[in-house]
Amino acid sequence: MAEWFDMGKHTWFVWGSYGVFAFFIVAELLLLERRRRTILQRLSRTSRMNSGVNDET
Amino acid sequence: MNINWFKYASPASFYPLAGKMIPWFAIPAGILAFIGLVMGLFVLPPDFKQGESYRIIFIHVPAAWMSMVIYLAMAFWAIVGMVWNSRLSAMMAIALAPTGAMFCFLALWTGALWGKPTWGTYWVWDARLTTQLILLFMYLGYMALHAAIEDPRRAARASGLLAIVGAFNVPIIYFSVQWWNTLHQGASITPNKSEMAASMASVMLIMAVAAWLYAIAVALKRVRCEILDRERHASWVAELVTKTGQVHG
Amino acid sequence: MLQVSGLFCERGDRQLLNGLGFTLEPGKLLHVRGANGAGKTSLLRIVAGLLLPTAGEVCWRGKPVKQQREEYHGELLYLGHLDGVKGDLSSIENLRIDNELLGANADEATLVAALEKIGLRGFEDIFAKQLSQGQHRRVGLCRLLMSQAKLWVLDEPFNALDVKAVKLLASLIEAHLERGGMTLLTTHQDVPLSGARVSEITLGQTGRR
Amino acid sequence: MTVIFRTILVRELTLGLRRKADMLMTLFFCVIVASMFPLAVGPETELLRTMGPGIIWVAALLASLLSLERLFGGDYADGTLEQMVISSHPLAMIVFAKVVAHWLLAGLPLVLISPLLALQYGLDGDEGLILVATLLIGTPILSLLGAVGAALTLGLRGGGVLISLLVLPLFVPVLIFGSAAVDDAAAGLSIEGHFSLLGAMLIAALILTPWAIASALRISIE
Repeated sequence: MAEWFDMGKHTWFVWGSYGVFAFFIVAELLLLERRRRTILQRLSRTSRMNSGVNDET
Repeated sequence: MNINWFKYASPASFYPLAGKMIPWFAIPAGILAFIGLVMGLFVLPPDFKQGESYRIIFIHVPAAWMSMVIYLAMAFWAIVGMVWNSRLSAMMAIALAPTGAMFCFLALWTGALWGKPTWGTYWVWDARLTTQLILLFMYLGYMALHAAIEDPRRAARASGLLAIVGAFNVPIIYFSVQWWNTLHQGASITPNKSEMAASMASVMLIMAVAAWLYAIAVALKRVRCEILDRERHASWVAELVTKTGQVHG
Repeated sequence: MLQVSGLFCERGDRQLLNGLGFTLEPGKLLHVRGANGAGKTSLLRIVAGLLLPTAGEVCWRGKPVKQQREEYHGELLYLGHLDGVKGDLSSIENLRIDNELLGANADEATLVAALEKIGLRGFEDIFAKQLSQGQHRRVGLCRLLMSQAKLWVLDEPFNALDVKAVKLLASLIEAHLERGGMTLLTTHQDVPLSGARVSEITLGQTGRR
Repeated sequence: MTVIFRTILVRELTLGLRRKADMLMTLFFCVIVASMFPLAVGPETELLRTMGPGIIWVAALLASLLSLERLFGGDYADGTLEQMVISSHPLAMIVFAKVVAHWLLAGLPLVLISPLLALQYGLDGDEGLILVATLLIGTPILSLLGAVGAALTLGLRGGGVLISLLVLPLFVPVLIFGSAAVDDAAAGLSIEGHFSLLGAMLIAALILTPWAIASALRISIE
């Protein structure tokens, strides 16, 4: 396994760039998913509130 | 296939369509990226001159291409949004911006890490890296303007106009920086001559297509968030939320 | 003749003017009523071409305004909440600029006469920023005396005016309607005009979906 | 058409001259910024000679950026901008007149002061002349492009910084060719190319930006 990661003297550079690249891609996807979830929660809360209001009047 | 585009121009009908399209872009992007990574990192032999560090090119060049392509796509959607006054295309432009900025930053980051072993310094005032830096400022300007305006419609139209003016200036900036600095030994992938080995070029292309599909998938996903955010008062959103309880997909 | 149909407008995330439509005949005045935030100002700004509606159409002489922007603006006079008077210029200098912008090509004498009629005789060369708020607003109102625009769109024209000025403004509007002009205005005071030409519309509650 | 241009130009110039302080402020800003660098990088004349054009250009660029916010801000606040937008004259012409006036008040003084700064940096006769010439062609482009940024950020808080973030990337080509012309002249290379490119950029800006500024204004006053 070790020799896969061994890029000679450039190990840090290669894995440095690939690592950061992967980190940003994953971070973007996670942030996007979190944003979607918060929007949906807010929407379902407001729709419950509205339906609640309609029942009373 | 002549889908009547205007039918899908309304956010309500585009939302489910975008939902269905996302997997069609996301899955191939994942597969291609995996193939490209395996070939690029492990299968291809080290380069005689640069050793292993040349492998960084497989993500540096696609990221650089994508940052340019996405900015032009943003300008395209801004123009469409302005000409047909369609809010959906304005949302598409905004949905693309963060991914474009990310690719721009990554191109700079990987460019610097690739520059150290090959040119000896992290930052080199070379024509393409400098243009990349200026493009990053344009992305930041675009997103800053969009964030500074409360009213979503004005924000979309103002940043759209900025994207159009910016896109008009990108070639001018590129050629003026290119003229200003002849340090860089010319683009390694130029349409006519390609110094690179065919195998390297093919891996690069695979990664580029993977990045392109990834960008579309993320943009579609983000545009769905924009639609939900902007149309939260519309009746179809309320139905959508109540009908499916917890909306998924 | 002004014709407005199917207007929708979004302010922030509130839906205003749900599908509003009306026509305004020559010689008529339309008084737009409604609580604060009902979209009165938005409606007037849409008619004036300052604000783009999310949907709907404004037609002037049967043609949509979008296609004849300069001709339409040539026949329009809009007074908003802001007086449109430059503080660093004197009253007469302000009028010269407005005269040019409105395309009224009135000569110097008419400008001086306008200032006199609006009650600012002797204030011609004083910087607008040294005038009182009421006087400052009157310099803006001089546009009504100079312009031959057919359509007047006035947003709260009566506020910050003393009784004499209100009477004067009412007589100007009266004369304008007499000449076959049209007026669209909002005001919280009641309109001191003869009932014959005045019609009203009331905008719905704020932000009803 | 030209009558409205003249009226607005005269209006802007009278307004500008009544507030001389603003005009002089941008001028002093440029002089101060240009005088800071020798303190920072040391007084060797040779070093200053090579860096001179670039520093003076950046100082001029920042100074014209500084004065952009006032281009539409005042009129937006007192409602005269609205009257301009709905006047029967084309908005692009009115806006063009305003930008020309802005250049006369903010850009031209920078050009006139630059020989002084050139001496400060030891640029001899013809190099200083070339610098002034590039500024003469370059500063109108800065005003035109800057006006687009000013129109887009009308009425926004933090407008000053935001304008610079939006507009500086667009200034890069002008900065490159403007400052390079003097260096290449010093090195004896031909500089027709620089001036023709700067001229081309000026013409393109003159033709295209008024439309962009007008539509940006229409968006911003909503």
